[in-house]
Amino acid sequence: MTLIFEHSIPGRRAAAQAPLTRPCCDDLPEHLLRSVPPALPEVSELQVVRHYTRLSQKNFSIDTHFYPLGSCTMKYNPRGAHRAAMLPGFLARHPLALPEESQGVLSCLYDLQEILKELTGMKGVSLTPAAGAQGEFAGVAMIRAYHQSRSDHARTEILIPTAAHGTNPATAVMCGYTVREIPVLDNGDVDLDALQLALGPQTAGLMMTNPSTCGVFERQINLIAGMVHTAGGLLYYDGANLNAILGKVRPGDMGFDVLHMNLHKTFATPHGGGGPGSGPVGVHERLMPFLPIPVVGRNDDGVYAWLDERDLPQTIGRLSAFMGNIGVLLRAYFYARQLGHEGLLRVGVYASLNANYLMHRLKEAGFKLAYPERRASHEFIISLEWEARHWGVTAMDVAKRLLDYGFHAPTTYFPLLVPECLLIEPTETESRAELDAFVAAMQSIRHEAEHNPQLLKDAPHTLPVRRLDDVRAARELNLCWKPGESSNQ
Amino acid sequence: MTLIFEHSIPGRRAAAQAPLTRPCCDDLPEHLLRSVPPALPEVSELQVVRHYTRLSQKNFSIDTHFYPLGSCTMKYNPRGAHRAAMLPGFLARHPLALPEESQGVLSCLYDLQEILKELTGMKGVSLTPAAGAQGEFAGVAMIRAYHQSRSDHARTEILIPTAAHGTNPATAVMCGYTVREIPVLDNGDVDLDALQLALGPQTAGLMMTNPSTCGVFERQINLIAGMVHTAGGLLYYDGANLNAILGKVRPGDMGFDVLHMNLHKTFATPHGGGGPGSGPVGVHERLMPFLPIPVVGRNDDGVYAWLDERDLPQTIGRLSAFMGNIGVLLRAYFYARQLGHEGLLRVGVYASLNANYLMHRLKEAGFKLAYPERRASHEFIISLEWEARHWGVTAMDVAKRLLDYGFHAPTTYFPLLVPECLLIEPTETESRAELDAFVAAMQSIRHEAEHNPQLLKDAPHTLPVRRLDDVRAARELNLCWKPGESSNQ
Amino acid sequence: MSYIPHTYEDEQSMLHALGLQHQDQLFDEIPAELAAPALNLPESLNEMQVLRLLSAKAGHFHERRCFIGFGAYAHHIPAAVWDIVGRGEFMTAYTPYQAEASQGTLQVIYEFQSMMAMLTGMDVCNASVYDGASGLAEAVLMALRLQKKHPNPRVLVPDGVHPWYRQTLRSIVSQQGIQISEVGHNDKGQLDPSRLDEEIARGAAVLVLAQPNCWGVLDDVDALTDQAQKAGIKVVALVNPTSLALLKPPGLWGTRGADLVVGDAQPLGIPLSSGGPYVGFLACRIESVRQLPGRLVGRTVDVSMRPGFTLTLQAREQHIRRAKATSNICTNQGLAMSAATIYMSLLGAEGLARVAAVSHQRMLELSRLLEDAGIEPFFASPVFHERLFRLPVPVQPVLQAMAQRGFEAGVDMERFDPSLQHGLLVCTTELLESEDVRDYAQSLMDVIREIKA
Amino acid sequence: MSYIPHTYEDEQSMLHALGLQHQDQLFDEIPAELAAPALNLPESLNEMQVLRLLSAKAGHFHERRCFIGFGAYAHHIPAAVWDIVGRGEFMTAYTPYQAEASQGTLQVIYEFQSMMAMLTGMDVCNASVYDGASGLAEAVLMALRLQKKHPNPRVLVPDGVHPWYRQTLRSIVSQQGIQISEVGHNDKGQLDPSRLDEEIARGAAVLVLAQPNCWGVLDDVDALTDQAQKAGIKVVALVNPTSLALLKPPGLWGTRGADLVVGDAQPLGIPLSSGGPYVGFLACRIESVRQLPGRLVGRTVDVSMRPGFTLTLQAREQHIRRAKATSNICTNQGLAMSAATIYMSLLGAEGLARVAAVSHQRMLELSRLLEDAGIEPFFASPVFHERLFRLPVPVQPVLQAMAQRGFEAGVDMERFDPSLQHGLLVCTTELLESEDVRDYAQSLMDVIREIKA
Ligand SMILES: Cc1ncc(COP(=O)(O)O)c(C=O)c1O
Ligand SMILES: Cc1ncc(COP(=O)(O)O)c(C=O)c1O
Repeated sequence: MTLIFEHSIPGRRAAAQAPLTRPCCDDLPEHLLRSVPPALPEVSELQVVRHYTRLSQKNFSIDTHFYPLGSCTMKYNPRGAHRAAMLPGFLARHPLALPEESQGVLSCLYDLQEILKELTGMKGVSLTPAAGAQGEFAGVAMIRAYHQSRSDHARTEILIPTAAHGTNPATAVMCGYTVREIPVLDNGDVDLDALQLALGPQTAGLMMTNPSTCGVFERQINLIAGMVHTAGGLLYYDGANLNAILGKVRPGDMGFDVLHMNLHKTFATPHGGGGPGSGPVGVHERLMPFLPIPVVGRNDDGVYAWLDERDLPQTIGRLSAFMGNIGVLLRAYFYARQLGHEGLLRVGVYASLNANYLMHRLKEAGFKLAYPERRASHEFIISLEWEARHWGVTAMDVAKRLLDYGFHAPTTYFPLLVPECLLIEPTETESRAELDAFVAAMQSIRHEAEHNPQLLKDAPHTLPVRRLDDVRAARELNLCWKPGESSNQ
Repeated sequence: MTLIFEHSIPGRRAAAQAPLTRPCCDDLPEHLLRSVPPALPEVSELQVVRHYTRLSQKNFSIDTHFYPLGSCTMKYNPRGAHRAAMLPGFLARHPLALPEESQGVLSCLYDLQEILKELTGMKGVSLTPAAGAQGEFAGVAMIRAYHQSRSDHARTEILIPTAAHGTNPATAVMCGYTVREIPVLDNGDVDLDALQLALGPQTAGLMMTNPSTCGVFERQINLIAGMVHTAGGLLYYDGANLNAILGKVRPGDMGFDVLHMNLHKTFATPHGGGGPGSGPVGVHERLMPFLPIPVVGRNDDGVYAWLDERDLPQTIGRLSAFMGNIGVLLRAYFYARQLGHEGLLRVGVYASLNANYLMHRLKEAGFKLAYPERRASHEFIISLEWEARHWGVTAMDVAKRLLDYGFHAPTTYFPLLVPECLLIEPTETESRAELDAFVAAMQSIRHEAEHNPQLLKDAPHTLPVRRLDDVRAARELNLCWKPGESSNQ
Repeated sequence: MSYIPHTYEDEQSMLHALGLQHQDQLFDEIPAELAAPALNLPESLNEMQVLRLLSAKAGHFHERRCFIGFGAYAHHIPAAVWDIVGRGEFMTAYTPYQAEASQGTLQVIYEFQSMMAMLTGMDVCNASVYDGASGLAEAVLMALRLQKKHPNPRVLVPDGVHPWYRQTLRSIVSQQGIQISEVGHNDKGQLDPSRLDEEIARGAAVLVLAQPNCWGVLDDVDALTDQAQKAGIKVVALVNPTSLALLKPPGLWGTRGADLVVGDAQPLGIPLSSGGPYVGFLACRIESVRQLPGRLVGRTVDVSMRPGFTLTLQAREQHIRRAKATSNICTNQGLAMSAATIYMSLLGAEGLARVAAVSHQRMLELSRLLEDAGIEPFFASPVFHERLFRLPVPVQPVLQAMAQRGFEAGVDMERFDPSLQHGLLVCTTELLESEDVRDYAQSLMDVIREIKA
Repeated sequence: MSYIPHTYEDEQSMLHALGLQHQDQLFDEIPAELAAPALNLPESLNEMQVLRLLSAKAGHFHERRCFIGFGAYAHHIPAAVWDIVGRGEFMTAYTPYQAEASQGTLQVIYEFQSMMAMLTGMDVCNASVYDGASGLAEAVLMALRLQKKHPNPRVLVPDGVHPWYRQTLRSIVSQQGIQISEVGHNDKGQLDPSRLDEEIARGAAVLVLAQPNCWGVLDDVDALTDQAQKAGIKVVALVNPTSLALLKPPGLWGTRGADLVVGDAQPLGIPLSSGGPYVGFLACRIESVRQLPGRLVGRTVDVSMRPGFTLTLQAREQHIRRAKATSNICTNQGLAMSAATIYMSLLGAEGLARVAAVSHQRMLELSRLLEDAGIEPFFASPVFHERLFRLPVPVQPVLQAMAQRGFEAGVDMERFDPSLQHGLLVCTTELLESEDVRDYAQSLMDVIREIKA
């Protein structure tokens, strides 16, 4: 490990990359200027290329490894979509360019809105949210705007099943709501009695995903929707799990009033080591006036335009300075057009097939399923509680050991309600051979867990670093390099 | 190691990549058709991307490692040049497109011809040769054409110093000449007495590079040129080593009649794991009529055109179907324009500085220089003869051990005349810190060689494979995968 | 089934292993009445066809000369940046939750944090938020958390802050009932200190200071920072990172420095791309780090004491703290952040200063040409590479006519503020040569003449 | 000093270590009178400037509809191909001399060899030669080596072999005094068997057979191969690899199969790029492998018996055998070869067959449209996706007029052979939709009408 700063030498420059001279700028008031330049690295172009190329090789990624990270839908990210989004005509376009000169990109976005409406059964879509959590924010803000538009000010609470993703409660709070959690039964379904008890005039809405993060389909969704609506609340659909049911069931048809989609999951846009994503929101008719702006509209002459607060006076407003992550939206549009009708309808089927097959094989291999009676959706949970108790190995140990076998670990310790859990999502783009190889690795690790648990506890063994000390990281905070510091290796 | 074929399953396709249907083509005569499809792999797009991405990570390369491979000039390959050559307007152009629509690319090539003339001191340049060896072929063919045009049919022999690269004698033979080798003295200079003896009416020419592959500048070049010319022969300059003297001395001024340049060395175009390269030829006035076609010409109206046999009736002809490696030429043009006058004149200086510095430091570290009295050019030779005799480690052992230290090995056993040699060329784009790290590794290896020679003999230890059995490869030839075969791992 | 690797035989054998006859059985827990209707979706295309379609849609915008800024800046992006960022190992990895298998991404983030801390003069920078505008909202929420017991949690925002930033701020923080008051500018386009005094007197917890502001104008940030902090107000600095190669880092504004620094790192190697993805950043003092939203990478060691990196202080984040998190942000703008890191490495402090200085120099050249032609700036203040000019004619037709000539001529500011009638906001960067600036000035004069006639 | 990392201090300290005062001393062994004069070279530019310059030079050729073939074919190249090939590890590596540090490149080559062997029906294929034309010369030289004791080392080449291939062959093999005789075609554009008989009777060692030939025409290769081989002549097959997805592999031609197969793999994922880099290949029987020019990778094991790859049979090559090598080739077309390997992996046999069939189908569509309009092919023979039409007017003005309409309409064959007066060679690939073909036919008719008028 060497930091880029450690390659730095005062006065060196990657000379091809900056203007050849530096004008003096003596019109700028002296007291507004900086007196000491920032200690950015002073390195050659080769040093930069070599440093970051080598760093990249230390990553696991879809392009190099099976990555069955539950709830994250790590499917193949088509290179063609990347090519499309990187077309110079798209890249160079300024967000404030005249709409006359932006009809191409606007028409893509408009078409994408239409496709997303059709796939979700919703009436309106805004592509603006930059990721799932921002989509949730937009959705809950619309719920709030809806109640307020009806002067229904008593609704201060959002209900959320305990299995839900952390963004759900965090979002509700950012929107000024209090959160009440609803328990989940042992079979993975929401506890309807508890839900009934929780509902009331204070209920603004219920946030849930279906299939849930337990990896099972909420069978009583019709009942739940009825209960919430009867209580005057609205239903929010966390679309992170849309891949499971794409083309099979539509949130709009299940009674949801609003949803977000994670295009960086279901629509195969790359996750970029942390983003950018894209989290469009779709809404039922009654929430349409509140959609976040801008939205792309088309007039009768087929001319496209950004719609803003003049067109949608009740909008919840803007969520970012411009128009969300257009580069990501273009990738999603590529994906939707490439798959088309036939392809989009197959996604959920094969995602489910792979998950159920993998679940079945792991069960055969001796692993304990969290919901053994249930059909898996696009993902499923195994619990290592038994192994932890008997052999002293945790879900984290198994996860780390999997890295040694060349597989990215599944999601660990989420959802929180299943002890020592691994949430496993293979996605539809992995082959049966890859799934079988994963099962073989898990089998082998289980064997090691019984006979040599220390091997797991010390894992990983073959990566650029061994197990890292998280506690120390938080206690002896080192969040940025300081001039003069060496990486000590 | 898994072969792409082993991921194959009958009937699978990367469906996004082919036409959606297959028309029947029943107009094609049955007996001309193939009855069994070729056993190309049947794999998904993700499998392809993952397979080749992972394979790539098994390579050393400039972008990941210091690569001091003597005679190969492994300098930084600018990403900007790649971007330029990959512009869709360049990539899509058909070689037979109308010249009216190709003025842009033609003007680049024309400018590049001019720049190369200026840098080499030559009167004419053809960019056609696809690599150094093809440039040599063109050069020697022009020498032949020259003598024939003068009805001087007695000249059947090409003289070549023993230090020369293997392409030199191989080329001479391909051009119908016999080769006579000229010995090199202990100080790296050509043996002038032997040369004098060899010269005669049968001499078509002398091929040499200067600085030579011994890494030293041939000081008597004026004398040599005089001797060869007096004997009626011509002088060929193997431009593989042009980097050493770029902007300092020009082959044309040294008396050479014809040369090739390796743009994939001196002009920083990437070597691609084996090519494509580009080997333009430059000629003295008297060889101009014989240049290989096409050459780019410009008329008085500033219109560019491909010149062919109608314009150059004495041409040696075409060397490839179209016009050489244009994508490589565009990269070289980018490089020349980016560096410009100032930058091009510095290349040789810093290449020499790095080589002399590294040579000096290795000498200090106890290594034996092949030419200790001489200034290094852009490269130099150390001999491990002493270490081989005393500790039983060979140049190959040291080379393999260097890989473990994260450095690509220098060129081994070339030139043939220095026993147990390493030919080391750092290039101008490596930093002093990188050179120092290399010296430290060499020091450490030398220490290992003394105290634990087996460590070297077993090297490499940290790469995807250990030392490979070359003898077995040649004896039990396995040059292609056969359906049904498994990679046995 | 474009990217699905299964053959018919695969599918059959897998169903067989599950004891199923048909794929529909995989969905047998879903109530039948919920089955999706026949959907109206476009037909499948292959890669070649979609690329042909999208190439036509993309058009030739890159060949136009762009004089628009206003929060998104067209700088040269070295080819190496996206060549490296586009490597599968960076582009197709998830958030680095498994640290040992993500040291590449983690180290890049750590380096980004370090560079941004140095550029802003702060102790810590997070690993990105969505963009500058939503980042501003996060910054304001954070500043309010730092002011927990404040009697009047009002936020002061100058009207020189980009109007869309102000809108975004409002849509986000108003959900929690937070009050925002705008503070007007003086005739130099700067935040009016006396109006600020009045607002301070009415009680406030947070002040946003934009340097430069959305008209390119530079404020006297030292005095304003002191003025606010003396009254117990937290100062959130909103900056363009390119400008920080030349301008005083917010960490050094006034006596104590700004409390938070936020902005969009788009100018550092991120393409305009019609508006996104960009990459917001938020920097603070180490004392406040537990209130910072977004991811953070810390340096630590492995069991054999080798240095390495890991996500840290996750107890601030939604996946651990849920309803009590500092923000709901999860996925951020990782890849754009990586691009900014590589960009800064390639440019270095001197390179970035050259980019800033040449960008600014072109504005000086343009100002001179326009002033010679009788076109004056709206505000007689120092600016950074962007300036608001008062045209003798309405702006909209000028933009259209300039577009015909291949120029993206700027922004009609009247659209955002009626008081800025005939105001054309123009920005220059190093992508424009002096010749482009001359062409622009000439064309602008021609166009105005035509419109007047 | 764009890519040189040295600072002034570096340079000084390094010179100091060498005991030198000035960099000129590094060159003190070079006779002073040889010092280069002041050079006339363009000024330095930065990356941004060169890219702007070259973008303008590149233009918009990619938006034209291309109906030219004649040895270089515009097929769709999946985005993944050059994204992977452009990775630094592939692109910036040298020839894999250090096998252990080059397993990536070596395995790709091995896979290429395997795929090409299967496609051609031969045992072995080399790791590329420069292009198809120089490859043909190498093939002929190799065939002659295989015929060492032949009384009459004459080479027969049909005039249906691409004229620039014939020129290249001549420039290369004529250096060694080898005689080439051209064999004419019959009125169907095929090699005339009776003329071949005559030539065989005059004695020959090698026959080149192109399938399809440069006019797209398919020959009766089985009979011709038998005819030649019966007379002790080695048959060199010259093929378009895309066609081999449909057509009989040369390894199965006639009773014994062709002896050598050569061609250019450009259609397999290599961009047209004005003519190069392309990638020649040369395949043979295992018995002949020691006469094969170019690199070869073999599978072997390491000291722990793990499988791995290495360059093998290097004793054929110039760096070992020098004057006795099978060729002077050293650097080959590695990266293009890697691209072809990835292309073939993505397409598979079925995908490649679809590419071939659709490309051909478009030609059938075009032929029908043109014949309806009264334009007949020159040769009434089966063709593969390329055909020579006889226009009622000279071709050159047609090409120019079609270019105005955005078409690269084909090749004027009269330029290469006066007997092909008014001959327009047209090629179609899957890049063209049926609609493009209709547009082409319509435009062509319009243009001809205008020229006639
Ligand atoms: C179930 C669920 N909901 C919401 C989110 C939040 O999405 P994002 O990370 O795009 O903000 C995620 C992603 O991690 C998720 O898995
Ligand atoms: C001294 C010398 N001459 C000639 C060549 C041949 O050049 P190429 O490999 O481009 O054919 C080389 C390259 O290896 C070389 O080093």
